[in-house]
Amino acid sequence: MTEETKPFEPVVIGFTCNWCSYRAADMAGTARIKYAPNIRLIRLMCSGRLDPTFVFKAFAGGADAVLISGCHPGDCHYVEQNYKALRRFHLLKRVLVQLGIEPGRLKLLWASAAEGAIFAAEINKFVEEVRALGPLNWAQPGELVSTPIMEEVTA
Amino acid sequence: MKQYAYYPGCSLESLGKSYHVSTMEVACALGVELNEIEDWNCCGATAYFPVDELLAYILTARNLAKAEKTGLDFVAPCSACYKNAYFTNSYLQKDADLAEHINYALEADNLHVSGTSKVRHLIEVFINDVGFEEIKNKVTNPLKSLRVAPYYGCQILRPRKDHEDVENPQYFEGLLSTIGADPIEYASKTRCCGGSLIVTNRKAALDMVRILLLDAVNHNADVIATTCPMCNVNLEVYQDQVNREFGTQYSIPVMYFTQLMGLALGIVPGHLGIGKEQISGASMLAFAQNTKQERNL
Amino acid sequence: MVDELSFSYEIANLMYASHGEPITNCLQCGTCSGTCPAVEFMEHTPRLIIGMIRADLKKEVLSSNTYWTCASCFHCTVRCPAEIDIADMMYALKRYSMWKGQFQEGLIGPDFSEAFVKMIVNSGRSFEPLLAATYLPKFSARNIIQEGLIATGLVLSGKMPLLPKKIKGLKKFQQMVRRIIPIGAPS
Amino acid sequence: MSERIGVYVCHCGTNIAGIVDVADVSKWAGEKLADNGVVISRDYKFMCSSLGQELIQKDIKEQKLTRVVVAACSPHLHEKTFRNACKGADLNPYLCELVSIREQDSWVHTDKVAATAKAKAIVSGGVARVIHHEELEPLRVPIHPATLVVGGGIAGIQAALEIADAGFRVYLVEREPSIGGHMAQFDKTFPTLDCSACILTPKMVDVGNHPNITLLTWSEVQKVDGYVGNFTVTIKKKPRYIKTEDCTGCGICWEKCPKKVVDNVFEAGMGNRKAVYVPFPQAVPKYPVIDDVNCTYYLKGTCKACEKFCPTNAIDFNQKAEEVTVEVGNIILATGYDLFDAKRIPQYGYGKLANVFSNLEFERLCNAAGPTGGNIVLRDGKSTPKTVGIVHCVGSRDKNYNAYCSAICCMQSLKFAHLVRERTGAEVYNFYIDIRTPSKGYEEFYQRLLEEGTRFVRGKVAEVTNVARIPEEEGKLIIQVEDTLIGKQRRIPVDMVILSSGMQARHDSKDVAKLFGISCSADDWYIERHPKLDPVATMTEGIYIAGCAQGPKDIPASVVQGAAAAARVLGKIQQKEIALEPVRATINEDQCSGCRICNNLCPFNAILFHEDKMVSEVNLALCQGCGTCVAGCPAGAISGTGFSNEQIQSQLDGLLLLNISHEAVLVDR
Repeated sequence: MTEETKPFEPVVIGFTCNWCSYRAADMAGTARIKYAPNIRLIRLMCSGRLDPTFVFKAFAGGADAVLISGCHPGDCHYVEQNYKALRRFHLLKRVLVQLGIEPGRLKLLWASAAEGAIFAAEINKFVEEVRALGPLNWAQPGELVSTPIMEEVTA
Repeated sequence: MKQYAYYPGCSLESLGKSYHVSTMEVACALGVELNEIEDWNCCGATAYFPVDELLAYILTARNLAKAEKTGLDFVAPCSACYKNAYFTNSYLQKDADLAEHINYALEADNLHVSGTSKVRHLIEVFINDVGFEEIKNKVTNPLKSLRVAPYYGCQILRPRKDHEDVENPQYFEGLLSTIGADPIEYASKTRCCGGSLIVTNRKAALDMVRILLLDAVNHNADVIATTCPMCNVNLEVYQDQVNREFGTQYSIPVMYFTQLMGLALGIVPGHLGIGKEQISGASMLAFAQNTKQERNL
Repeated sequence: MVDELSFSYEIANLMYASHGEPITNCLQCGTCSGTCPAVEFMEHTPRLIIGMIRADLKKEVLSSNTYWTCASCFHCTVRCPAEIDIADMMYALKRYSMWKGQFQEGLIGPDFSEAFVKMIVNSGRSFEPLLAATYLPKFSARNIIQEGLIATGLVLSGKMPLLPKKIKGLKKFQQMVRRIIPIGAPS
Repeated sequence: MSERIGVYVCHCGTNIAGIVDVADVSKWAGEKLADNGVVISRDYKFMCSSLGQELIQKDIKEQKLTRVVVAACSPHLHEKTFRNACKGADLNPYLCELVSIREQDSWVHTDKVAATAKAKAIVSGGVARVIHHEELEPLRVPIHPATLVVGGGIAGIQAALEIADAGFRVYLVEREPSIGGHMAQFDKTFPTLDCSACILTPKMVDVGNHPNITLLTWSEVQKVDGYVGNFTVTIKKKPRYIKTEDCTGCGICWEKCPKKVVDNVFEAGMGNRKAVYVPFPQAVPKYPVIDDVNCTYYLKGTCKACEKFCPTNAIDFNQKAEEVTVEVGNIILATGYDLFDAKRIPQYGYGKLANVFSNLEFERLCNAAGPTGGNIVLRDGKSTPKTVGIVHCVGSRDKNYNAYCSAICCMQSLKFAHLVRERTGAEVYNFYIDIRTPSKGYEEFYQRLLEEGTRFVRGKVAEVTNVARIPEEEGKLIIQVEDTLIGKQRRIPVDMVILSSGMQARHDSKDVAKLFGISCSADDWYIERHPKLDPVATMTEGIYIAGCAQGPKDIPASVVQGAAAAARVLGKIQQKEIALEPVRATINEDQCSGCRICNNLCPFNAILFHEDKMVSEVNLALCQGCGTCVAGCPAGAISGTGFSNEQIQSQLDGLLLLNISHEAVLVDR
């Protein structure tokens, strides 16, 4: 995807919670805190909304890494849904290994609405980690990978 | 038997001899085994950073590396050595770049340091690993009503911020009460003794020593207890000069905390290097009755 | 002049592994100077020195005795509300001034440090009597005599050895030192 | 391609255009995204301006747009604006998508090429997503007209009165036995120096007598259920051991009570109270409380002096804590602040050196109703200080404690200085880093103090000690500080030291925040919805904040916020009903296998299972729209409105359309 001459620029997809991490991103913006442009955010109402399929779809679609972020444990706007995200995160890591994807390409980050600076710093760290991992070498992105997996994983 | 990698530091070979001997005595009385790091080198003290920071770290790193080989905690009786070791250790853990530089140098001595062994001050070992209870049980000769001014000094406390209380620590007092003495509460216990200024800026250092003596004496301390050879020398050896400079008549004995512990544990004063002071610790000897005449190591 | 690094920038860089905050964060509140036990012997208070560095008053700063009067007790460092490692900054200034060979005439500190380092590099250990030689010349006659008295006292009490010690692995030790920088290399 | 999409890229002045090549983005969208249905793409200086909105509306009409994507600021700022714009042009507001290229792009990146590439990706994500949007109607729920106000300090009192006066029910909950808060403890208020009690007590009395205010003192909120418009709040009333219906507040009980207790709350440890007590004479309500930790009866089982002497038999030693539940539509949190504990700074000697006082102690000391009847004396209770040192910024503006400025300490210290000089004629020193007087009449007050001859030393106090070095220092407290204006360390001997300790968030503010479902800042203050434009609302609909709970502030500011929060609540009540985002989950019966996995995933028990049909169903009234069940359903039978799988997955495709390489070349897929 990227030309060899340039340093490898990973594409990172970030799933954020409407109540904490998405607002953390807004906070980072308002405070003009700079971070790597490699990340693109998708807003969910809650990290609990994260369907593992999305993660596989992201990888299939050419993302080099995926960030899942939600409210700190105990702070969930919907009481306890971030714990469900946590559960799915661990499940996902296992499956990724089976698929031959470095688990380092998936990151879970708790960030409250106030933690813009932390959010930005963590993104930079993550992007560097992924840069070190190099592009996700993945035969040809496609449904054939994501669909069969989703049955096992969801719930 | 608890084991440690022991780093005496240069001063304990010369000015701090009595600290060294009393440390050894007390250690073996409390079942603490201090294995001297073989062929250690000077840590650079405070006089080294002015010349080159990295080199200063390397000097300490060499000793740390040797300690790491043994897999034991690194123990220093001298506060300055302790502070250098503690920070070299924590910085090289935090700072990969620094660690790389250090290890590049250490290679020349086929050594490697990764900051795995913990750095401790001697007094911590007695207080945290042996514990007040244990010590109490071994005290045969409580130093009843001996008013001791616990002098912490700087480097044992600072610039660390992560220990119990930077401004008003209590563990030294705790140790002194454990051996039956009564520690006095005085504000200057963490004030600086002047350190190496005694050489580089005599006037300043003497004034700093004076204030410490003043505060201790005003609280009618019988003796000042120290945890560092540098402090000990400044407070003891230079009392004459302070008196000459400021027209005071201070003459208060200064003892290493290990010497006082030794007395309480019933070790004969001679074996604790007591009697070699510039300012006679004779008054201490009063507390040394019923010390075992024969010591069996 | 333009592309030359500013003095304040140089000093900031010199605080190599110090994990404190940059001096640009200084509030000029004076906690450091209020705390410093040696301040009355300094020509400028630590806070003022920070101000002077930020104003790039290189000459004035280097010629001040302040940083050589710092006892490195780190009391300022732990109290600084901006979490600046002031004592470490003083070290940085000492280093800088020694590299540039620019410091106040008649100070003992520089010679002492130099000598101390040389000695360590040559023997691996420090040894008081040798050191004395380096700073006594700068002492007043009165001080020298007092020093003499103390020394003899120490020798008699067996606290002051008469011969310097050397470490066994001195060769390798010196190779190790050479790997880093020539400063203070074995003479 | 059935949808006709319009893309609108905002410059936001230079906020976006400064980094992102907006023209290029809109041009690119117009061309490259044409096959996705983009029929028109424009960039404009300020999309949110009325002109910008008209631009969109014009296109909707003329270009027959069926979808609108606006690339501008965060949806949390302007989503409503653009949805309404669409509505104005008879396009269902939910067919409009606002994507953020400011907070999440131009403001956080420096590389123009990369930022532009990212903007394109974000836009294409929005386009891909908007296609799957569907026409929605907001859910309308009635708003309960009653309001809960938590905290009976000046901010809470103000809010409660405003709402009650407007004719609506208010439940005012206070943890202490009386309302009044910190303000009731103060002597004078800066800069006017009018007596704190004199201006506060009338308001307290109003609260006590107000027909629309239900006062619940000595009570704490236990549980909060429901959502904006319909909260159910459970409140625990701690036992007073007094039958309030019989008590006349005559005061005989605390007269007769034999047990003296040091009052650490109201008198800040400076004075005593009895085991049965009212915190202060003007307390509202007038009923006392029996302190069952110290009461002799509860300790030894005997005494009951109060009971014997009570003329109306209002004492009831068997009273138990009771729970009341109230229905409210909105909630205002005015829980106030805690004082920074000066003991945390040992070098200031508070707690060790007798004559070092905290600011609250001093307030009581110089309060005519206080333990010394307003005499400013040393701890010995008799000698008057000849020199007094006032230390500013204690625990504030200090990264070792609280990094922020507590806002009130400067003025408070000036007030103290004035009172000391006025009452004792003592020499007063103020030790400050900066003097901050940024409000009406404040700077004038500072000038006045200067004229009065109060001494000001610019420097943060390093330590307060009793170690005398020279005869003049004997028996004094010595304040060691650098006088930064002359660059010298000074040791100033004084008789009394007053520490202006800063404010910090309530020790339990995190728990309270969690209880009400709002969030705290790094310093544990409650976070407002917008720091400038929405300072009293929170991220959670129906929950408002006022006073120091939101951050350090003085009395006028607290009153302003109390009133502001009340106005916001009244506005809501007047609307009678509230429109909620129609973000809900719905279950497709035909696809539901009845596995019931979703049932346990829902924390609001919004999913019920029909045994008969063997399918689950979502109760839209209870559903909060988190979408966890949608993600959890193995049969994919649940769809989340506004956040459907299609919407998210196609946004994903859109975002991944471009890679990040600095040439921003198109990915061929």
